[in-house]
Amino acid sequence: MTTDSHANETQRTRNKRGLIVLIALAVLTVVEFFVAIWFEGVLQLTLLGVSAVLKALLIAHYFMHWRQVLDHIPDIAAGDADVVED
Amino acid sequence: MAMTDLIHADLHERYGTKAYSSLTMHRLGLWLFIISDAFFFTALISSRYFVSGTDRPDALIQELGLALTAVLLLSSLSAYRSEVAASHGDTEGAKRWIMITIIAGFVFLGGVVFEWYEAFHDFPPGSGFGTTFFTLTGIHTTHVISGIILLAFVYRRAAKGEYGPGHYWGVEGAAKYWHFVDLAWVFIYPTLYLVGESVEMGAHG
Amino acid sequence: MINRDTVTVAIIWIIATVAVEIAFSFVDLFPAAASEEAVIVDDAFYFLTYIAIPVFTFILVALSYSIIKFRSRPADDGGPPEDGPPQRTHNAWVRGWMLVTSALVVTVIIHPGLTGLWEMDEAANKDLDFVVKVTGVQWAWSFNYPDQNITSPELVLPNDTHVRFDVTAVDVVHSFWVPAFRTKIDAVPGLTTEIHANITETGNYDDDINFRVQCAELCGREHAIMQSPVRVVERAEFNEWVLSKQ
Amino acid sequence: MTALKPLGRAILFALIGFLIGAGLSAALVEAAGRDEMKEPIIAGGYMFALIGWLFGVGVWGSWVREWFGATVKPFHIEGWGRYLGFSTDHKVIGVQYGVTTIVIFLLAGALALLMRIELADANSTLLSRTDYNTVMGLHGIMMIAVAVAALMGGFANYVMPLMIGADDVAFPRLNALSFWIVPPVAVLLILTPLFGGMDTGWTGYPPLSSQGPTGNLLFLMAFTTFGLSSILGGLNFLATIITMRAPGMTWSRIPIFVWAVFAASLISLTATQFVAYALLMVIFERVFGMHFFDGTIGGDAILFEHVFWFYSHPAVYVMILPAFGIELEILSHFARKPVFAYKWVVRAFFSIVGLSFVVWAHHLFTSGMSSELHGPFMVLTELISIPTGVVFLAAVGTIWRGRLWLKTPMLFAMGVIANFLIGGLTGLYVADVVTDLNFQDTYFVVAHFHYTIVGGEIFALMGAIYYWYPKITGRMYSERLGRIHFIGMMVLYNVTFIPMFIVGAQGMNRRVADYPAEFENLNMFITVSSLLLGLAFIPFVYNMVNSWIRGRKAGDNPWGARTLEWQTTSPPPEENFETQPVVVEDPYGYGDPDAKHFEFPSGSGHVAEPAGGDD
Repeated sequence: MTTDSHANETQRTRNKRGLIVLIALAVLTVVEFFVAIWFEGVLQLTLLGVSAVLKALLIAHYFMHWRQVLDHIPDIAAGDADVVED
Repeated sequence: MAMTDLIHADLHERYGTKAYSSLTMHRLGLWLFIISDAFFFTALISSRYFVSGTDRPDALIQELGLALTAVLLLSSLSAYRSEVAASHGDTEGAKRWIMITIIAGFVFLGGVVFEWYEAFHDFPPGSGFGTTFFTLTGIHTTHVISGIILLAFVYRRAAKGEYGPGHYWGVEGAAKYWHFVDLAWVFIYPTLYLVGESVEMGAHG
Repeated sequence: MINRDTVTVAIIWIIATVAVEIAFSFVDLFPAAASEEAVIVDDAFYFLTYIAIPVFTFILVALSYSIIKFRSRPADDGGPPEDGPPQRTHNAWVRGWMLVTSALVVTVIIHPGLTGLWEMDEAANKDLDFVVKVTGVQWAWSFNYPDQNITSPELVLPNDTHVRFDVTAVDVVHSFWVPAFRTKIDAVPGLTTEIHANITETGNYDDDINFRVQCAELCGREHAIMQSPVRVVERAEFNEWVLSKQ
Repeated sequence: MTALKPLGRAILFALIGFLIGAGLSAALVEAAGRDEMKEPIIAGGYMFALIGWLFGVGVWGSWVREWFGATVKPFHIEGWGRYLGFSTDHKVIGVQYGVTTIVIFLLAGALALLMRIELADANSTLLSRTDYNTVMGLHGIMMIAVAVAALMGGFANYVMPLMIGADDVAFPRLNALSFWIVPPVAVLLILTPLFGGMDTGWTGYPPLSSQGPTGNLLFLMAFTTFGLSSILGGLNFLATIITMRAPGMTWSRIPIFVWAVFAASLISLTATQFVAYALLMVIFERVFGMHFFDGTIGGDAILFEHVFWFYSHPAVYVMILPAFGIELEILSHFARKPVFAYKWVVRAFFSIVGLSFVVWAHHLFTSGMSSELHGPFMVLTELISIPTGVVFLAAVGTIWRGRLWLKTPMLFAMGVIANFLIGGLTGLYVADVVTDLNFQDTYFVVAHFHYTIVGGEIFALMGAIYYWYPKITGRMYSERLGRIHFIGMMVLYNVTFIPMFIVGAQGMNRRVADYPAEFENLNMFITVSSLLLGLAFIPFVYNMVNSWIRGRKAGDNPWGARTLEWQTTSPPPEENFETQPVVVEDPYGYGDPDAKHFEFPSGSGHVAEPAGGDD
């Protein structure tokens, strides 16, 4: 089995991190809500876009561990380092 | 030939009889599916701006939109916790958090059904905004439903005690899919509820 | 890198290119061009063809030469022939050549398009003589002349004028195309698109079928026969026609 | 007969599914108070029928049971029967895909001949205009399906895992699933004429496609389902190539065909979602009465064209990239020389993938989209000629000063170079805005894309069939019939399609059953030569069927090729290799006496005589 980058952490630490991320997401959502009321036009669209991308990154990074995929791939290609000259 | 045998021995040590790890393969497969689906949602969300610009009807229930977002974000935490619990061998915890996620999913569904019921009068599917509203929420809801079904299967297998440290792919996969459903909503929510200015729209506006 | 084979192919290539270019200069593919736009389109076509021919002949000459010169007999047991030389791309000269030619090709081939677009723009910005409103409906065209206040199923235009067509559709997507003018634009329901023609030649459908409005976007059952005749006449004749319609 | 049992069960389940879906839809329509009943019932019924079909055919027994925590029943059918049912072996699925697509190819070719007979004279004689549109649309969509699935579903499936030394694809059951949603597509398309036909062509532009007869709905659903199959296939191939390469098979040692499949899979994984959405929008318009494209209430009629071509342009690279891969693969093995500029070709493949996503609007030069977009999209489109040019130079460089062994696969591979050259060069005229204003929707375009897809891909497909025929069947095809097929196809194909350029330039538009009588002579000529082209496929079909039954045994490696798929028995055993091969160098070491692509671990029972390395 491949190693899990979080395997050594305790359940408590990881739960706590999840909670912090959730709070960050909640704050951003509230910010979005008021951005929609206070601003309009291109500025509103940009701010909403930035906030949504931030939220998506938080979810993808902390909840979905997207980096795991990258961590695993080099393992597979055994002896990948050498390159045939072209 | 000796080098070949060395590589073989090395591989055997790392992956057993196969030359690859099935966990990596499953993770990669799920991520490819998520990337593919993300393209679908990109088309979906951008079509909203084509079809109905940035105007939104004032008949939209803003509180409900915010509440739906909150429920889905909370369920993302519970899905995360179920995965953490499963990875530490805490079967009871995993079961509990999966169940909470499923319940949150049903609450979300209830919200959408209520929203649709209201929307049918204010901006029916045949109107400009109604077209995008029902398409976006409808397709997102099919993802929520499939996520709930997936979680239900995982719950059943968790109850049988099939998951533990090092072999909890079922929980992890279902949780990742659920996070993706949440992630899609992160973009759909501002697109439908927040962008632009609230304007009065008739049933045919 | 430079050996007898390369030299031979280079010579055949040059001869073939010159021969094909000369042969092509006698070819007249297109029907009569009845507007300035049509001339721009045809010129762009011929320009592209003249720069495409060397590419065409290069690949074909190299391919045919290889087939004739390098074909081998199989081994005695019917298996594959002996191996060829282990050429990859060690030669920096080859890499450089690949890069330079492909860059060159692109700069040359975008030239007629960009200048053509610019010329089209110039032609569209000339003084406008009048506007025709074109409406497509399954499966017929109608032409409205707002200045003259007439509507006609036949497109009649005076020679030596600059006309703008405002095109729209009622039901589904059609496309407004007069082959003699070369240009076309879709007729989209809910949208008005425009296209220009600086007319230079007279003609009519009975003598030349390219004087026709042809729907060029599949629009259902009768799409094939969604045509209207076009008549380009002298100014005086046009005025008479207008009077007869009013 | 036991082999047919799953199929019978699948049909039964599909019917039950249809009734359930239709009933549910009818109830919902009733509750919503709408009067339009027919199309929602068909759409709902089809969705459930599709699920029922899949359950019946084997998804239940080999997949869903596992979700319930039950044991999966292993089932194993030997002999011909295994091709008729659910199998997770990539080789069986490859053959299933291959045979299905070739049958569809021949059917769609027959439809093309029907169209040509109708076009022999200027008026509607054989077919009514509605029938002509239906035949034309079906020819289009069936050929698109063949072009997408024949190389990717058939040959990539069969050969790619073998080439990288894997025992199967990453997700064998998903692979089976993506094949088994193809038969419903065929059923829908065959039913289309019974529901009023389809009058939109394969592009299905709304508002026409959201108004016409119910046949349009069947076409839209079939296309969407087929898109799903393509997405799942792409996902599977990517995961396979990334994770399942044999030890030592580094990224720079992968056969060029595998790179082509990788690049094409990237496109089908991502871009296909756009066509699915474009078609869904039209389906929603028809079924739910939504309005995406109605300008009067805020919709946008050109939206569909943008979303549709955002897939459908990259889709031509899903067709042509594997064709390039096969072409270079065959050229290298039959010229006994390494693939020239291997790394440049790989870079070219990925440049094509990248560029393919930003050129879609060249299909919309006459659509009335903002004219500021014309220049940029023209330049971006013409940039594609750089990577394509690299592929051409690599092809010529590969055969240059080689030892050309002119077997049938090699002939077809060289046919690809010649034909795609014409297809590529005539692409300049349709990429150029100015000339495209004239050529858009004329026979010039018809001739152009037939040169790229038939001249490029179908010729490569034929090359691939002859090249891997001995590996797949274990028997050798008849070389003489193969040559007759090649010469007939090459000559008659060009004789058929070159005049289309001329007739298009002279002002004949496409997708018409009637045309001005002035074009009659050229069309008569095209019709006659197309009928002869149809005859050229008779030796092909006879050769394929006859040689599979009676051909002489081919041996494991009749071509003396060095890639891994030839280093096992023909046909390969179920686990592909008795022992895991280890890769030590790239497979194109022709001419280098020390070059060696692979090693089998010492002491293991090695199954095939080695090729290369010792000569």
